[in-house]
Amino acid sequence: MEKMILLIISTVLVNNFVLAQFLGICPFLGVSRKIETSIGMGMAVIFVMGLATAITWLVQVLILNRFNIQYMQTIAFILVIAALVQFVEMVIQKTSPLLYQALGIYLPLITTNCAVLGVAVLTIQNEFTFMESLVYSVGAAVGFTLALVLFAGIREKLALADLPESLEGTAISLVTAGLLSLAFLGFAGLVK
Amino acid sequence: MTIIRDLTNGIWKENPIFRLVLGICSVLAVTSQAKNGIGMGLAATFVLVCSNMVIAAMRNIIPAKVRIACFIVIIATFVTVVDLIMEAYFFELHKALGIFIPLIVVNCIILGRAEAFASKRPILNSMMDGIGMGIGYTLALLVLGSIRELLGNGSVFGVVLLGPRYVPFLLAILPPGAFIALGLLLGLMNKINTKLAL
Amino acid sequence: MIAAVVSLGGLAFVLAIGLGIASKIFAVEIDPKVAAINEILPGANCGGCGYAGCSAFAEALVAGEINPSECKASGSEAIEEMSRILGVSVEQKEKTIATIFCQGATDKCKPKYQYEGIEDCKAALLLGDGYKACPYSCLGFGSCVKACPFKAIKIEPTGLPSIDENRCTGCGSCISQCPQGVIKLVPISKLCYIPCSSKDKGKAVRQACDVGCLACGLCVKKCPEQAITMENNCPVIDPEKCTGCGTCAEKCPRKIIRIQIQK
Amino acid sequence: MSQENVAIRENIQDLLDSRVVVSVSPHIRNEVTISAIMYCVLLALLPASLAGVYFFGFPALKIMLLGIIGAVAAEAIIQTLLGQKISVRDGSAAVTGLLLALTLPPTIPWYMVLVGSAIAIILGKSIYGGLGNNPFNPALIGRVVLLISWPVQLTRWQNPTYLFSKSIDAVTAATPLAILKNEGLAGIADVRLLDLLLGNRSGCIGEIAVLAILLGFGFLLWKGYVTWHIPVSCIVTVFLVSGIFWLINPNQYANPLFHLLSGGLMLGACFMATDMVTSPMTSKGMIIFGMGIGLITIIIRLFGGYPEGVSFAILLMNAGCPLIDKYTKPKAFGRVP
Amino acid sequence: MKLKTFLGGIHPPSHKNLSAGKKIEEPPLPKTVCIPLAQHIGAPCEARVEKGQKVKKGEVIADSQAFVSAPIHASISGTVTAVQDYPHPSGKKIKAVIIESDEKDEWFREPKNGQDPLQLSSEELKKKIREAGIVGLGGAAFPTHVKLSPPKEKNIDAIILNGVECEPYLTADHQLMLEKTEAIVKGLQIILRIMGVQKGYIGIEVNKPDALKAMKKATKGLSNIEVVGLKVKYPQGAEKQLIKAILGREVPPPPGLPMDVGAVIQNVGTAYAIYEAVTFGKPLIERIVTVTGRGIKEPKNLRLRIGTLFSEIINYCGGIQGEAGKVLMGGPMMGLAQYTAQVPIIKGTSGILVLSKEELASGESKHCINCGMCVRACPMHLIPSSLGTYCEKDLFEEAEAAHIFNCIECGSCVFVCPANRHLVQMVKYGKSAILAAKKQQQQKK
Repeated sequence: MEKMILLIISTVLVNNFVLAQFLGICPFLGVSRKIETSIGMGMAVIFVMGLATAITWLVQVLILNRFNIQYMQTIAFILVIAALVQFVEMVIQKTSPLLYQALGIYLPLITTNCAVLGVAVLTIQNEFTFMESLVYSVGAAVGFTLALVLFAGIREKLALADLPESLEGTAISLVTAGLLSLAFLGFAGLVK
Repeated sequence: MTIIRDLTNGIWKENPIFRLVLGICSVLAVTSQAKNGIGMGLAATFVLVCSNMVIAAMRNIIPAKVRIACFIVIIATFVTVVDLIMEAYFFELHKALGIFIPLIVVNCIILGRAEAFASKRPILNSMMDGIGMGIGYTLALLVLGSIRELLGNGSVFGVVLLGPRYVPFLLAILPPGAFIALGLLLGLMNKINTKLAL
Repeated sequence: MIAAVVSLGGLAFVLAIGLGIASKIFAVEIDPKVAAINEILPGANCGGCGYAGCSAFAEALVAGEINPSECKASGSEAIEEMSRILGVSVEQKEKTIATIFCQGATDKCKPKYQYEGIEDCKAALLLGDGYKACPYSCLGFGSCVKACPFKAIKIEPTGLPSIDENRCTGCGSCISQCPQGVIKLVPISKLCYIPCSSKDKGKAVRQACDVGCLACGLCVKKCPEQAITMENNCPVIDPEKCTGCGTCAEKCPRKIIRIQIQK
Repeated sequence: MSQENVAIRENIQDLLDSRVVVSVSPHIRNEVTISAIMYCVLLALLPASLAGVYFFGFPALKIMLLGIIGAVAAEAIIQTLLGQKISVRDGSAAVTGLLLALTLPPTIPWYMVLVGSAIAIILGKSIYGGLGNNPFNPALIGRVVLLISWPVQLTRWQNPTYLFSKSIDAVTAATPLAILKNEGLAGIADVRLLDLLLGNRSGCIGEIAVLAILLGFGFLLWKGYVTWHIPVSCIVTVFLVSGIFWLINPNQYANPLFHLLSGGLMLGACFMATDMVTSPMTSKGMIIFGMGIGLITIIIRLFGGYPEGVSFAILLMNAGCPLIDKYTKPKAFGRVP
Repeated sequence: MKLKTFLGGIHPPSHKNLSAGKKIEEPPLPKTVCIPLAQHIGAPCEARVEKGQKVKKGEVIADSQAFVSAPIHASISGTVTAVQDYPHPSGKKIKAVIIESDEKDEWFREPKNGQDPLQLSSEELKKKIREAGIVGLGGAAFPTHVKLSPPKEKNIDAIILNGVECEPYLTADHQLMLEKTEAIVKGLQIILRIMGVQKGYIGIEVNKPDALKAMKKATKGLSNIEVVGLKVKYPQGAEKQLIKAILGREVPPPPGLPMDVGAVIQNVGTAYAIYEAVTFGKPLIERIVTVTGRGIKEPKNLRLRIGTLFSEIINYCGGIQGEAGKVLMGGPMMGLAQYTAQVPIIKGTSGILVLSKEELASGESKHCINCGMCVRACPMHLIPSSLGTYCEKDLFEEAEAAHIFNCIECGSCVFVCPANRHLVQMVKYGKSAILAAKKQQQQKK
């Protein structure tokens, strides 16, 4: 149990996926213009990441390890994730338009979100058990969401600021992400 | 002529990092040292060129409906090739780049170029586009890597430049430094571009 | 080797069948325009445009919320094609540029009072028809400058905006933002116009401004081509008829008519 | 009077001669301006600064001057480069410089102060377009960048040397919080709370004299430029949370009063967290903000890698400030919630 | 006991000593009056006279068929010299009737003591009020008979007379309350009768102890009228804040009106005008105006004919001393700045204020520093700083979501803003832009 809690703290705060490990920067910069959107995206990522990691973990153990073809990991994982996301998207678009409005529209963005593939690969590299993988992936997604929502708040404020012309857009977003990452360094050492 | 234009396009006008701002996860992650930056850049270039060529060659065979999936498989294949090659011959580099080599698969530049360029053009042009984009990408990584390594470690490519009295400015090689350095560089590039446009 | 091919092939097969079935069962109707644009978009779902993936971007495009060029991952060709589908690209007409129909610089058109407030023409107009003696004058706070997407306008030290002919694309963004309506599009090859927008009679104009059109009607009378008509105390030159002879400019008692025709 | 006469009368500005000012209401304002606030903050920092000079001597004064000069110069230079209006006169750069200096150890090399103040101004403020646009507290950006870049120099502490004492040899000594982190409770057994209150301990230049800080803050409160909400909620949170841990196991966790008086908590809560630009606007928001700072501070102090967490806590809550502002809007008059 | 008040608000220096306690004077007849045809909220009037026509004091010169309107009367006797566009205190040019005096000052219909108003029916009283052209004299100039005719379903249980006069500098209402105490109380009784309401309040800030005392004395023995002393704070005299202070009720946001919480507010000046109209049949052709400010040589409280030009009045008060910085119609917080002194007094003019250059608050406007002082000052509990920024950046959807139409433009936020931001101008601009856009949309449909 304690290990699980430490795992969560580690992924959410200390080794935040976006701010410390540079995973999922594209959607982090892309879907952070509005707080509401960022919350929707965050929820979608939490859902997909958990699901994808569970399935890729099974694929790794049941197929790749069994047939000793670990080198096919990248291809297998990306296929699984892409198919899964598309599948989920289709299902909720049909079954629950409301949920689709809230989460579904972010789903395509998640396919190529390197955080999803990254977390799948990392759980295998770290040799996590199934439960650990699940906790790790959800923790990572929560960390992603936390950073995303905080960042969206700042960007909403920056949208009203008088920025220097050449820094407008991605440039200032990156610097701000840097300063946010700086603040998150304070959590260093929280988990040894 | 068009071939040369395709080549130079990616280096400045549509530089994948400074102009298009695509695929920057790996850029931020690996540029704490110039050497890693170059390694990453070359690996991505290899994948970019190969996948561009293969996709251009197969552009009339691949059915439009499942093209994205096909592209991903092709790209993933080359990524695996690079992964294996690097593990075999450049073990240190492979270790330093870590997870970001498999993540080339989801790098937006590669899929983007495949879709926007290679799927519509002949092989030679696509190759040139791949090389140009690759060079642009690698150059950007090189610049960023050199600056960060110089500030954060006083050296470039491991060669000490700033002397023993220099107290390394660690921020540059820590995660926040990556964001801030790239952000400021982008701002600088924007400034240069507006100056050029005048 | 065989294991790899078989297992991956099998995996792909299962996934493909699953998706195929799902796409039949869960099919949702899509606007054909959105679908067509979706075809062109890179499908990389990079999020660089700020929308949640390519299909969201396509929807935003069709809804007119965004410009095709916002897609960073598409090449110029793809962008052109998208514009074609959207019907954004208009037929090529003669190039027009925005032109300021007012010459009431701060030393020519005296202030009515000292304005204090937001530096914005529309907001400044809340206070008694603007701070200038002529109620039709350009206020010079640069609402047009802010509106121009090409940075073609700047405010000169005289207090009037100037427009860079090379940068202006004639998009008209500035026109909709100008509360005084002193900006109009003029064909670039036939720059013939009378830079005043006052609807007042001669006497009021004379009191308010040194360079305003007095609506004396000399130009209307003297034009050999009958190209000038008087509308609301404001003469208008029809560029179609104008030959650029310059008679009007010569006769104008205030010498404000601009004739510049490229032959 | 004929119609003509009326028209002419209208145009003759007999009384006002078109020099009269016209603007939208209201036509009077009170005298509080940004620069007035900034200079009052400088004044409010005076007691803590003087205490710093008293305990650490002229090096402390040098660092403070360097901080102010560096910040003002950096702002003037960067605004010239960016083509912005130069606004160093409003005093905000000086406040940033002084606040930064007050959070530095008295032994820091001079050039680091300059680098820190330049970073504070440039990264913390100017690239966002100047005062009012910045999401993070500039002084703390400067301090944290220095701390993570040059950890050794930023944590080299010394015992007070006193301004007029005969012995000039500085004795290296860790801060009470660092001792707590490294040696546990035993290390701080002989630390007297009165010394912490008065400032007779090692630490950053401006953070040691708690009484002087409170004096300055009282001045700002009296002036009405800040409200009590942030510091009080922050301090109370630190007291309660550390108190709970202390009650659970007094042999492992320090006394809550120790937490209140040591480190940069007071300086941070009174002067950094209350920075108007980067803190919430409503009193409800301020209380949440302060509680967040207190909580994160204690978490970092008790469980984190750094002995002190106030700077990070404030920066993190700065990041959350837009969210807090968004969700703590007051109920508009007459609106049913 | 804690004085009644509302939450928020500011304490500007009052400057009332300039004209406080000065008896209401009547200057000589104006030579010319310019009477604008738009003097109230609602439909503007149409002229009923022509150029060259002779008119007498109190004669109707303009009226409208619309319900929300009030007729306009000649304020002097003489000849109509023009009906033309003329500068209006609002800054626009608006059609006005210009009358040149024949210096006889003859009544069209001499006011005389008629029937006891308390014997008349509610409808008769309201008709008299409309005929007299009475509008709210506090500044908003809403036609009074309309305000006194709320829909049946609104349960009005309180009439409040507004004697707060929270605007700095102005003393007209204060002086009126001292000199015409009985008449005002009678006016309130007439309103109570019209509305059939049991309870009337007179709200006065405690910085006018003499007026409070006089009112309390005048209402002694009247169990249905209560004089309430209020805390000195701006904008205590704003309708919604006054209701909150006296009754503890919050008027719902627009289109909510005081009557939605059962209250009707009338200015003390209006009550006085109602008294005069229904008792003597005197139309509204004059009002009490404070002429003050450090730019005026001799500040005074004057009884002025509607249509008198500012310049004439300023001359009567000794002219301008020093350099005039601003000329305002109304108080310094909500008054309208004028670019010419040739504008006329209208029914809503409570004061003429000439601020000297030294009194002007100027200074460069800077970016918002998020200090929250405006939030604490806002009596409507809005966030003025973000409202302003939204409007400045043309983000009108956000501005509407932030309740821009709740703003009463009292100016408290600007008064306290350390960054000198023009928040009220931004909000006014935003409101006008949003309304214009809505109008356009409706036309499209």
